Amino acid sequence: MTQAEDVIVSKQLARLKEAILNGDVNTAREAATILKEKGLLPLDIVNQAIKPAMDEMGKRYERLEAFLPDLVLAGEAAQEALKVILPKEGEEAFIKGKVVIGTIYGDIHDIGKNIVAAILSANGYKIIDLGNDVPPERYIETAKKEGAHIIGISCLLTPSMYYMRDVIRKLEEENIRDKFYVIIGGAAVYPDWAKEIGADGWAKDAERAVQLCDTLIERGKELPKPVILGEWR
Amino acid sequence: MTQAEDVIVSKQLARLKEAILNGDVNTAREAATILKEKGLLPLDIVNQAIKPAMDEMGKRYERLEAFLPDLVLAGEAAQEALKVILPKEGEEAFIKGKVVIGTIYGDIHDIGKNIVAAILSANGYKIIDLGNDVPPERYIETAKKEGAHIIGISCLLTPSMYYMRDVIRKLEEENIRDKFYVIIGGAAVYPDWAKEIGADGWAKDAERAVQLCDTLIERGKELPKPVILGEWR
Amino acid sequence: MPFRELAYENAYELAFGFAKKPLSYGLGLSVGDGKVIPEVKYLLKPGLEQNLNALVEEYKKVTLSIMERAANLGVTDVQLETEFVEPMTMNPSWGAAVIETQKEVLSTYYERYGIRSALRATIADVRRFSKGLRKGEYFQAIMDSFINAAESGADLLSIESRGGQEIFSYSLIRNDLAGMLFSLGILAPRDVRYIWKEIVKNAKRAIPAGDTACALANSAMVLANGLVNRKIPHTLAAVIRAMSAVRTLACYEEGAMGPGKDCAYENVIIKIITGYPMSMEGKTSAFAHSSLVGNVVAAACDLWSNETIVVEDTFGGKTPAIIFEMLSYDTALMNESIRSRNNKILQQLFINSDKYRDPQALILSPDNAFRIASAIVSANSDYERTISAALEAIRIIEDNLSILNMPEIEKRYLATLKNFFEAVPDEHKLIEESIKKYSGKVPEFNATNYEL
Amino acid sequence: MPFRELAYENAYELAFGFAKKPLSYGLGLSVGDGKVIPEVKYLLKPGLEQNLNALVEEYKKVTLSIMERAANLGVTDVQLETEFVEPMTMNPSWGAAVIETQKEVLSTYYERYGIRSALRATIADVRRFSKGLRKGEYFQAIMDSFINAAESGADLLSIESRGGQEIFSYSLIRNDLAGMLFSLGILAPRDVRYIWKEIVKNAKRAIPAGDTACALANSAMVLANGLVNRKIPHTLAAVIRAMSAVRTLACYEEGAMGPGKDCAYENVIIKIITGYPMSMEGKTSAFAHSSLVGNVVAAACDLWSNETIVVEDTFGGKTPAIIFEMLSYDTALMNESIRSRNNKILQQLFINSDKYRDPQALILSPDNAFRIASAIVSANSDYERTISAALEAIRIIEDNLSILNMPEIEKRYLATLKNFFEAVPDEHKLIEESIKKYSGKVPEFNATNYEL
Ligand SMILES: [Zn+2]
Ligand SMILES: [Zn+2]
Ligand SMILES: [Zn+2]
Repeated sequence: MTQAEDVIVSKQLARLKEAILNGDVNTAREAATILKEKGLLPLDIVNQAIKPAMDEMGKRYERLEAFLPDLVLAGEAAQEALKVILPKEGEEAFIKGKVVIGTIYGDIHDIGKNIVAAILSANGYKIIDLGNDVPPERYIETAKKEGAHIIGISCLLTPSMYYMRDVIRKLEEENIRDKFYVIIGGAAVYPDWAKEIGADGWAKDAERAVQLCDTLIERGKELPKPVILGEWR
Repeated sequence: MTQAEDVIVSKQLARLKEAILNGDVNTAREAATILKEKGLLPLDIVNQAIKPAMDEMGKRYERLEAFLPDLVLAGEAAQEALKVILPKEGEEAFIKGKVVIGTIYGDIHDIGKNIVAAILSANGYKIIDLGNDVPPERYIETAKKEGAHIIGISCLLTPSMYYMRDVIRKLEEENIRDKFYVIIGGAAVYPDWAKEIGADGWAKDAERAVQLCDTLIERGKELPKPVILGEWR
Repeated sequence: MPFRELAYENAYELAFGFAKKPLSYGLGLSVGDGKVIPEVKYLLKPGLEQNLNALVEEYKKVTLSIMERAANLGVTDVQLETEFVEPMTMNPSWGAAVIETQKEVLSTYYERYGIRSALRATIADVRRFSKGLRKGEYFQAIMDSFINAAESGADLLSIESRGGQEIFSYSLIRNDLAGMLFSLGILAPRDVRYIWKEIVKNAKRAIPAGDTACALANSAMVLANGLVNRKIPHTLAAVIRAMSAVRTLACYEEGAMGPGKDCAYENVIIKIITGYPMSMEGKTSAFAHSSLVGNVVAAACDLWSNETIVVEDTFGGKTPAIIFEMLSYDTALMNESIRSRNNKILQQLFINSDKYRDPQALILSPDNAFRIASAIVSANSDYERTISAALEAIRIIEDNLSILNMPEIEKRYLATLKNFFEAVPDEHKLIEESIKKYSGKVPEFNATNYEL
Repeated sequence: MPFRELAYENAYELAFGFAKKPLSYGLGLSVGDGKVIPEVKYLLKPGLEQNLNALVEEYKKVTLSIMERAANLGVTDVQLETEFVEPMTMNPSWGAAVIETQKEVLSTYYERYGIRSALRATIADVRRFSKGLRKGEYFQAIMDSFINAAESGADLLSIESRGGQEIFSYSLIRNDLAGMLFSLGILAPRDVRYIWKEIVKNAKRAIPAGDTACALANSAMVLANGLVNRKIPHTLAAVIRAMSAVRTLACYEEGAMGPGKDCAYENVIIKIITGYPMSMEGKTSAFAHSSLVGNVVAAACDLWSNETIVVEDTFGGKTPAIIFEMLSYDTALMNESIRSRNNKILQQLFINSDKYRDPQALILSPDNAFRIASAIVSANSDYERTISAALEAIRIIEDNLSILNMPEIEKRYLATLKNFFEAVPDEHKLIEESIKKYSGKVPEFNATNYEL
């Protein structure tokens, strides 16, 4: 790389980082495209711009210098950049894992699930979002078809909690319970519910959902389940 | 019996009934003694004085013409009369059943248990009262020794509820679960708790505890358990 | 018939226990006529909706536990709300059986102890955006449920309708103010008007009572969370509440008559406009969700509710009976203040104990709610009303900035809000842009659901 | 040192949030000094007392959930009460570990958000009548628990001592008034004095706070039940409450300094006599038990409590955090009334909304509590005080018969009560007769437990 190109690259890295922090999808896409054209490796772009931006946003959020939508928008800008820089083939090598996510049957409150999906995806997970009101079977069909690592079930309404159990029961019936980690969350479900239905994890909020997925993917086999991250309110 | 004696008998029956209604133990004992000396059969005394008196008291209580202590005192007077008229030998023939009763370990609130004991006893049950703070084993030892039909466990304090379950578990371990009906009650335990621990019955209050014992003794074998009498508040 | 004027001359006139248009219904109940009445709501644990007999039996027990508590406490006026869960709504005859049984219990207590009572049936909005909001199996199930509930003796009919929720959920977590305005100012009122016209038609002897922006403004309130754990700006949640009053008002313009539903915190504004009695919930709804408006909303209530509580047997009795006891002491306090003519003082205490806790409390304080209500009735369309409500809420927060204890980031956000609402596109343009923007991007969004 | 005078000149002087002798303790907390503070109590589900780590962890979670809610609601003053269950009391080091952990959490919130707080440790009275009330393993466990709790940072020490309960339980359900008098007027005060002398000795840096007639008067209150399901006369329950004030007062005469414990409804009377701040509970304690005095007792409170709630995770959060939210809105209302100098009006509303509901509410109304307090301090011994309290309570009920809505049977019972208390034996005679009467008959009764 020439020195002039070096300057362009570091300018665009800064621009990408800034675009992510601003949740500016278009600028993020542009900067990422230039960086790719300049021949930067995807991993370098991730490590030098995308990850630092998301970490910075996480800190701002914690310090109440940003709100949750800022986090979601940053995540979407980061995702856009990732889309540009990741090769179509072998994309798998760059993702931490695949998560099938949805709000359980009978429940149409999707805000929590949407937040988790956005944040997970910004943190390197490939998300297959089934939407709301998802029947138990659909999680399983999709997880099998997509070769997912994690099934994430959200539930805001107490009466729907019981359908979560059905997902796990059906996995057991099909003898594929150990093929997927099942994680649960949402206003209706507390840590003990994860234990009761035999889920693999529970997280208090979207940020902890990322940690939860990381933990399960990295050393899920050795840990006692469920893994509980955060305190019930 | 002469006509004069006839008059004495019916006078003393009325006196006994009145004494029970007044909770007057001494008069009840006197009247019962006279009736016994006059050769009246125990069953006649029960049917003509004791039972009508207790029924009448039950009605008064229901109509809020009497309070619970009136019921307890009447029960004690009735018991005193029964003590006089029942033969030492063959007493068994005159009692409906034997109930081992106590407030469970860790709980020293005995008011509810005392009420139930008094009312059951007035209604023809022989009561073996273990007092308060009774360890699970003691119910079983005593029930075996006394040849009891029913084990009654009372519990006012939530933290002690779990010891109730131990009574049933220990019965099962000894393979004598079907030798006794286990009934539970007290402010801490609601109907579902009876179901959860596998008890045979739950009653809302002392009066229903009598009905519950009657029901179990008469047709306990055929009924689905637990038998629930009354509504949780 | 649009409201063009306020039912109240000024904020001071607004009182708890008194509505300009009181209602009489049920077993001798009078609402908004000089007293505040406890309204208790409960949610059965899941599982029972599989078996009609068990379901009816459980509702009967709940009703008995509440009425027995009322008798034991000497409470003379009681309202119950039965919120249909989805399976009950999908099987309208089940809901009917529940209502009938509950009303029988209420009659017994009316005859035996003279306890006046009524039953509100809240039908679940089971509609799926993908399957049509205005027709089809789900829509029909709702209407059949209303008809059945009314025929079985329900005194009041309510729903938490969800029109606009698909766009709202999407835009709220992306801070997409145009999306929120599209949802609250265009989609939601259109849906409310449509569904309430139908409900009013089907109400029969029951009173079409009212709707709530639960799916919208309460989602924002829950995300806003507390003073420490705020996930979205509280200024935004407050402005959304003000805006949501327009869609809730629409049901009354289509024939609903009150009492409004408890979880519609915007009811303070609605009462000022309509004069209808309102049910409200505050501190006692903490089993359903936390809020920063536990006292202030009592200032305008005619019924005082707990939002909901999961039915369980506990030490102190059945949970609905327990929470009813708490409500009844609160209403006893309010009613004693009315009797002794101290109600304006008590009302002021309710207001001032919350008013400056949070912008959400600030804008629901009667004086400020009055300003928002005035802004709403002065505007012409639902869309303009929604913008006016937002702008007025922003102005109210600005006017009180010095006394509100808010972090800097909230103050900066308020400027963002103001900039947006001062330069909104006109209605047609927003519709056009939004349809283009959200079609495809929000899979559940379908403009034909709103005849757009 | 016996109280011979009242701390208050008249009933009107009595106020919530103000005590004649305010206290400062804990992390910056001032009690009875111009505001009412929420005091929240919780009961773990059984099972955890088997494992120290799990137990400590669970109490930590409970404490976190409450403090986080306080921060989110902007509540600045909080008191927690940890009631030791039996296994915790029997293992004093466990209680110490719990207290220490809880205090750490409180410190964090004090430093991070400036929330002032304190922790009350209530030790279980695990004594067995058959094994000695004044010595032995159980007595020692209690004292060790007090010492450990104080050393680990508990700010307040309390107990619900049970002296006299054996005779009370027996006599209450037999309407044996002499037995009740023996229990409340002789046994209970003797036990309270003995155990509190010991507690005061062992309190170290903690404040010996106060006792409650929970095992006695609250048993009667629970049996009295509601207006419909009354199992014992409410006139009796009311008179028992008045009598029970004498045994509770005894702890303050032995060195306890308040704040008195929440479930001592007799604290209205105690506050008038001692001037110490008092914790009280009313409507919000419905998860523990129903009562007919949900509002009236707030008239004299300095801390406002929920009695207890079983810890569970629910929809709205952990139950202690939920009930804390409710308490905090009630205290916010009271504190706003103090700020705006409307507190006498609000107090009167609390009083009048309950006063004539039931004789139990009537005698706890400040004016009547003042009469009972005066009767108590004018008498000479605990025994005579108890009789005076009963007679004054009877007179109060008689004075209000026409306005109290009581069934005939209650009125007849009142005459029975009056006849008894107007012709009671002298103390020595009652002791002699009672020892004779109950020895053997009440197996748990042992006169040496009271050095009689
Ligand atoms: Zn709602
Ligand atoms: Zn107690
Ligand atoms: Zn207590």
